[in-house]
Amino acid sequence: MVAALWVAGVLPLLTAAVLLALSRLPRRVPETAVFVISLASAAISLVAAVLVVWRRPSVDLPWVPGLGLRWQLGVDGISGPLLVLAAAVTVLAVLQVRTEPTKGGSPALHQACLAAVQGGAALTFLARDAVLFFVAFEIVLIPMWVLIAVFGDRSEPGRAKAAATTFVLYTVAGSTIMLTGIVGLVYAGGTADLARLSGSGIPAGQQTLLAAVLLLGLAVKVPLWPLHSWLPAAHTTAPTSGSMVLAAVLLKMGTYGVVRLVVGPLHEGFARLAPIVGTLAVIGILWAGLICLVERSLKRVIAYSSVAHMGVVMLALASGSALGLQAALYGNLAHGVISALLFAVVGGLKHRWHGDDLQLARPGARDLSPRLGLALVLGLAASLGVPALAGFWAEFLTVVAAWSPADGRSVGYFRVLAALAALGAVLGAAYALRVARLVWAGSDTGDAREPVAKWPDLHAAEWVVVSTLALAVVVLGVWPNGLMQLAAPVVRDLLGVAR
Amino acid sequence: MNLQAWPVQPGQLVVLVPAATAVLMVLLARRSNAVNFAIAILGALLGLGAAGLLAAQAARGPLPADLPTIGALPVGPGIAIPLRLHIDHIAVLVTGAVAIVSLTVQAFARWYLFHDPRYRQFAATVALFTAAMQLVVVSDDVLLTLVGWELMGWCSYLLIGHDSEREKARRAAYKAFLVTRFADAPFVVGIAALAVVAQTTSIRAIVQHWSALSGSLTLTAALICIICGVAGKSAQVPFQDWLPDAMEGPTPASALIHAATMVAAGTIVLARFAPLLAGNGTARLVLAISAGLSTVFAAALAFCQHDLKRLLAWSTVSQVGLMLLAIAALRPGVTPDLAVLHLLSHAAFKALLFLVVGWLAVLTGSTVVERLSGAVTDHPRTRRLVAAGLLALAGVPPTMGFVSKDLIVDEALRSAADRDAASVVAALALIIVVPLTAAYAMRAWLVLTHRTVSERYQELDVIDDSRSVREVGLAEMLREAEPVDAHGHALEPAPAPDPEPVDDSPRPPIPTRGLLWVLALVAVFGGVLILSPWLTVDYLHPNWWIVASALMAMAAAAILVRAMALRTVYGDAAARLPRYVRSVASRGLDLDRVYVALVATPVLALARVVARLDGAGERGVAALPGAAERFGRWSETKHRRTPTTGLVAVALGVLVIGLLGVTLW
Amino acid sequence: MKVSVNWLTLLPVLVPALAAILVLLVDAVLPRRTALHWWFAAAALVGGMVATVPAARAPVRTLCGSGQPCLYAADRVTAALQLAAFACSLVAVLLAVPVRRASRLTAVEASAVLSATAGAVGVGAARDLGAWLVLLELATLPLVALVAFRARRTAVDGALSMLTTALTSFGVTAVGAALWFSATGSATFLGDAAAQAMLDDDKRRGVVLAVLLLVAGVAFKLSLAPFHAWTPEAFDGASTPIGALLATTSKIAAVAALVVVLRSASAISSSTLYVLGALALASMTLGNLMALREQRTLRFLAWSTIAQAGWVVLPLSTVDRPGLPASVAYLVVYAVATLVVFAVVTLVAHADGRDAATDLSAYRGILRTRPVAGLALALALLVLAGLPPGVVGLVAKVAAIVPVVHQHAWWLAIGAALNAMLGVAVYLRWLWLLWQPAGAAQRDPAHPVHRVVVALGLLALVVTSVLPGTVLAFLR
Amino acid sequence: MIHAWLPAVLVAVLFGLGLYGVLARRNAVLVLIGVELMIAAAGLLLVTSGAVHPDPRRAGLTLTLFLITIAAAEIAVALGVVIAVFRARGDVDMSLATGETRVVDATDPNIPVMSQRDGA
Repeated sequence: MVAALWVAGVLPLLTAAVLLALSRLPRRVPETAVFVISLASAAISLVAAVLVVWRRPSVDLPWVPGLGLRWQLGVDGISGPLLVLAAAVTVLAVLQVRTEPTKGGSPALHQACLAAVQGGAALTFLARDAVLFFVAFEIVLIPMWVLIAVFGDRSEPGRAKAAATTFVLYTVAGSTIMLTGIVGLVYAGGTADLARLSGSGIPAGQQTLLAAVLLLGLAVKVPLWPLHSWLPAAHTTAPTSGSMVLAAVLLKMGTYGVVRLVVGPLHEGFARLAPIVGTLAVIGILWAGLICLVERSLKRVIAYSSVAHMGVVMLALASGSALGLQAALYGNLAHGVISALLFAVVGGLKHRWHGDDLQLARPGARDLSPRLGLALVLGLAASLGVPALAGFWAEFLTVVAAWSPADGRSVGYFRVLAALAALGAVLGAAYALRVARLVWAGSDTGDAREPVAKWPDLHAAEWVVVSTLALAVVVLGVWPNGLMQLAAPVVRDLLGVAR
Repeated sequence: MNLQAWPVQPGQLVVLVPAATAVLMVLLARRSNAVNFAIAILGALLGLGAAGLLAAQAARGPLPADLPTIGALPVGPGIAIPLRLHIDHIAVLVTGAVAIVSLTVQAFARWYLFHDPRYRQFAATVALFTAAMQLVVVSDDVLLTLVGWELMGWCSYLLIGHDSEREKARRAAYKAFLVTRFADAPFVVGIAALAVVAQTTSIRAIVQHWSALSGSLTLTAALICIICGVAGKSAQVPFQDWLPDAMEGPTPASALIHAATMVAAGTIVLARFAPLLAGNGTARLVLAISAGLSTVFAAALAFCQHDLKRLLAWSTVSQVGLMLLAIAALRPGVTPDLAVLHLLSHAAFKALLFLVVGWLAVLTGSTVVERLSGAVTDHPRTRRLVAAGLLALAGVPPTMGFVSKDLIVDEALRSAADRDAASVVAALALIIVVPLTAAYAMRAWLVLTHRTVSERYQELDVIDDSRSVREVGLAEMLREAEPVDAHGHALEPAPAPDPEPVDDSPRPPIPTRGLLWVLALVAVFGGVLILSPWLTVDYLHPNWWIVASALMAMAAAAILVRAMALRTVYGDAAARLPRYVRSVASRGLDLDRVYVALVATPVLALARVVARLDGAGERGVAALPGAAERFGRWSETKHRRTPTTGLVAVALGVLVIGLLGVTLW
Repeated sequence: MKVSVNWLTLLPVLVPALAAILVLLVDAVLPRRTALHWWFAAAALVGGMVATVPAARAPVRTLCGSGQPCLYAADRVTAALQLAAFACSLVAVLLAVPVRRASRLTAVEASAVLSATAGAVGVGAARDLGAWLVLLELATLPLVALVAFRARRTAVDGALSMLTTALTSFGVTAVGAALWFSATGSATFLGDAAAQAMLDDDKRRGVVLAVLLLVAGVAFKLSLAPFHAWTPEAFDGASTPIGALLATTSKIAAVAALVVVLRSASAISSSTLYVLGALALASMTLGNLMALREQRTLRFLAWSTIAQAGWVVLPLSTVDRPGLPASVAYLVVYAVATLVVFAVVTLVAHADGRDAATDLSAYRGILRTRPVAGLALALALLVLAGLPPGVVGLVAKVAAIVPVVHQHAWWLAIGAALNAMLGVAVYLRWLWLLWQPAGAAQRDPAHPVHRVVVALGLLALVVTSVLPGTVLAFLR
Repeated sequence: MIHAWLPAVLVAVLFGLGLYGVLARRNAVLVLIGVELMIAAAGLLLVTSGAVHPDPRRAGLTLTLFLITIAAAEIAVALGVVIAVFRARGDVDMSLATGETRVVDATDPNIPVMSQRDGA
């Protein structure tokens, strides 16, 4: 079973290396071979991830003795689902690349980047060592940078590179600040073991300081308002597969970090900062929601909606109760699936439209390509929190959690936040339906419609990608218990020890 | 048949069957309409069967009160989310009504939307809608209630926006969802507040917990929040405006939304919380004011509508207001069964009316007064159905509408006698609305049965023809002209009398019409339900004075309307009203513009400001590399690349370091 | 006074020093054998490396007077620095082998390289003020000469700039040394003389000033801002192998010298050492900002060196015990990565002409045209930026930040974090070019020696990235 | 160091003069002289301190000798470089940027243009 652990974490990185080497060969490697290799690797690591979650093996090997850095890998109920999500979304992203012709570079490089991102994310979720967590956290940056800069939207010269660089710089700044926090945490806690960190009684004052530094760093990745401005540009320019991975994998790492490094070990410090975090989260919800009402670019709308959703997750975390933590974890996962779905659909639309400007009048997607339309409307519905779809549970439970924050937080203030978050949900509906109205139902006003050339509807691989995600959205929405039960013991541990 | 031993109880089936139907239809969406219809109708029948089983179960003995769904959510200490169902007699009745209406709508939709390319989506949405409503009805968990509640909102969005080629339909759908969602924000907060203190989301537990704290301010606030949400879904003041716009949806959708499901859901939810409301005068007063205003205001507007479908829409607002008034006038210890009774009767007659109007609209092409005027006369098949529906709507004895409404009035007046503020408001509103209802029902009847002007002219033509003499010229006579009589009329053997005109106008197939007849029968004779042991209604001691005076008022209103309708072109009593009144009323008093001005415009303006700020922030971030580069360039000019500047820097560095070191120490 | 001498222990210094003389002798006997000199120098450096091995296993010391502490001492950290210095010089020499140059100067150049290496190796082990000064200058002056030897216009300009700065710094260092002696009364960096002097109010300022002046003097070699101005000129002027030497061996010598001073001055309060922190931040910021817009490869590398020097010094700014090893660790990683970059630059310069290598845009598409060199360059840049897949660079940055955080010097940590971001921006600029489509220029095959060096460099980077422990083993 | 104030002042003055010389002179040779002054200051300080701290190894004096030796070596290298510079560009002016040449007479066509960059 330990092998599964390594396969889940390291195989994608090896695949990335192999693909990178292949892409440098003087002779062109057939595209199909590249595809098969990357798909096989992603699928195998998905299987391995499932096995890991099921059997829960763990590994502990020294790596850099001087720093006390160890290969300490394992999963629990919080990281397991994220691990599987990362692997699954990568499988889909690999498929997605197949449907959209790669522009700007070789397919091998594209797939290599995806594999590397997956490897980094998997290691992030597998890491039980705080410093290893950081190292894994950084792995995803360069592949993502290449994905955006090299394979990104070429319509405006230089934009892709600028967006990619902004993304990397923002994230590096955040993660290096996080590193200082981690080092401080490890020093104060006396151990780098994430599981044991939450039990180490760090004095309250120091907790606050460490929590502030860590949150400052992680807020970039989450992203928490006002540190979100890298996100829209990155999403808009990234290729579809990149957007999917960015939304479904990378953003999860931020919140996961908050749970692992801040909520657990720095319980008191986090409690002191919770009102600030909650406030920023709610501002983020409203802010992003408002922007989505007037934003012209469809991809940017989806990107901003990510900001809003992560705001919900952060608010739930800030509430500090077991309910809040569950809501946050669930919301995190749900957002991963939903935004991956939306980006897959929107990427397909952009491809067919040759642009994603919402101001242009277009015929409705529901008639021209029913599958695409169905997937879009499903994604939007999930995003606005329609029940029986993934987005609902987190949204409602967050309001409940914020209404009754854990001890040490101002109840009155959090209730105001809860009410504002509920209002934010209205904005969420407003912008999701704005998109539905313009894109799904169509924005052309002429009743006598010209016969429009049908776009190709979703086909083959694209349809597999979209329908899998849609299925996941529905399953998560109808049956939330499984995941919550998985996380429940960990949540109790995280909060119970500190109490 | 031992129902108790089934792995899936009928109480769960009523929700599961329609939901499964919807899923099946989505999965098989590429198949033909016929297959789809088969699934839909089968699903609806099964759903009805499940409701029937439930009723059978209830008739036999005690219900399995507590049913699990997906299992409790393990969300840790502090709160329990059991997610269970609770079946009581109210639930049994309402699930039955919902199942019947749903079945009728499914059957009717197949006919109504026969050529519609989106029929499949429509049918699936209707099934899902049904499931959601059933969930609300049988739910014992605020979270489940919210699931059904929001799901209905979403389905209503899909149904209203069915004809999304039309901008108006898109807008109406958007508006409906947003308004209800906006009202849901306080609703969510309200149930969260209740659940948090009770530490559970089970409705019965919440009610039990809070009953001990009936005076608490939190409770009042939470209840008002919930009322707010109910007002949104049920289109009560101040959220009423989405409902008439929702008439952009196909008629079967309107029937579903208005009759048994979405707008009535508010009544069910409030009925669940009735014990808490009964003890809380403030919340009831708020409810009474909102519902009272709605019922009167909507009835008045209904009278003025130019479009009969919108008339029905406003009447829905008015009727739901009635149900809510019944709850607002509740005294402690009294069950909200009256409201549920009215819900049932409203479900029957409103579904009937909508579907028949839809039928007529297919025949005449529109639902405006001009087109529908005299439609019933032209198409006598619809006559009895319309009559049954309108009579029940007006509350003419002995229809079910009469029974339920009269009992509400009775109850409210009784409570008002106790000087309960909410009841006084409710009673006032009821007194006004009873004749108003009769008036608009009468108006609709007169319009529909109007013998149109063209028919009258035709009759006149026949009379005139016999007298007029046709000029016949010589030339015509020389030609081989038709033989004519002395008057110049063609000398033909008297034409064989026309065969009895065959009414070959389109009509729904027989089973569908049968279902309509079922609805009509329920609307007329459903009043007997008060005799059932499932409803605790005090029908034995009616105040005959009240009954009589209400009937008098209704009769007076009807006569007045008849008088007004005399000598109007379309038999429309409202034509006597000034034109601007009618046009403003048809636009719902232009409240839409007020909404836009008060909410939409400021929010959009704010959004633009925020977007601009965010754009500035993003540009600022994006400009940082440029700024760094500029700094680098500036700094490059300072590095003159000469050895001397390097030396100056060294010297400065030594001095600064020395100073720092010595001083810092 | 009797001083015991263990020649075996002194071998690491003696081998290159004697080899430097020997080269000149050989040249006198067999003139104009260019390749021979370089290979001889390489052999000597390998020999020096071998001689260092005992010190790497266990601390060694010699030149011990009776009852006096020893004047030559090398522990694991020192040995690591010595090994690194040898390795860097070796690579520089290997890079220089194929480079065409005036043959009459080869012997002198080889000799200069060897003597600079001897200085770099010795200065870390010297515990005596005089030897320290001599060896420090021995590590510096040959380099100035090496830069000047290229005799091109930019080279002499660079040499002049470097020379004057070096001399001034030496003046400052000399005064610092004199102050040290006058304040502590000891001409060695041994014992607790400094600690004793710190107790005396009168001498305290003297000691602090002495340490700071010594630091300022060495800071020139490390090219910390504001002592950095010579760096771009010298890098731009020197031939690329010599540039590699300047960027690595010279830095190693400086750090070795600094380590000697700071070890003996550990009694000085941390607030004074924060001056080092300020220097580090200033260097990072300035270097990164300037590199952000630099178009010429060698100047870019110079600015990068300045920024990296900031990272090297960062952990030293704490008196924390892990500070020294962390600094050395970072230095080693930096040296490896920088050498690889220089190797690639040399390879390109040698194959396509220097003009083709000195502009950043020349590296467009190198990932396609020269995959191995391109990958090596990319990985080296990533190591310098501290981003995976250059894991070792990242781990080194972690190691550098750890002592800072342990001291709760949050301002330093945050400043460093922001500079990490700037650094990434710097290296991504170059990295971006590697992905770009290449121009249609004719590519000549690279010299085999260069190819081998580059390939080995790539291998080293890969191995150390997978197993960072191999480089950072002495962190404990 | 009660008796050593006079040498200390002298050291400061010498160092300051040297530093001034380094900064103020544009001719490289004069800069070298400035550096020599600084080293002389260091030597003086060493000698003084050596007198104050009696030491069996005569460290102060030894160090001074060391310094003088190093200084000599430095000057040797430095003059070599200066000569190389003079050969390469005809002057040893330190205030000229890299690649820049002094303009003696703008009308003289024989003199290379200003700011001419060395290609390599």
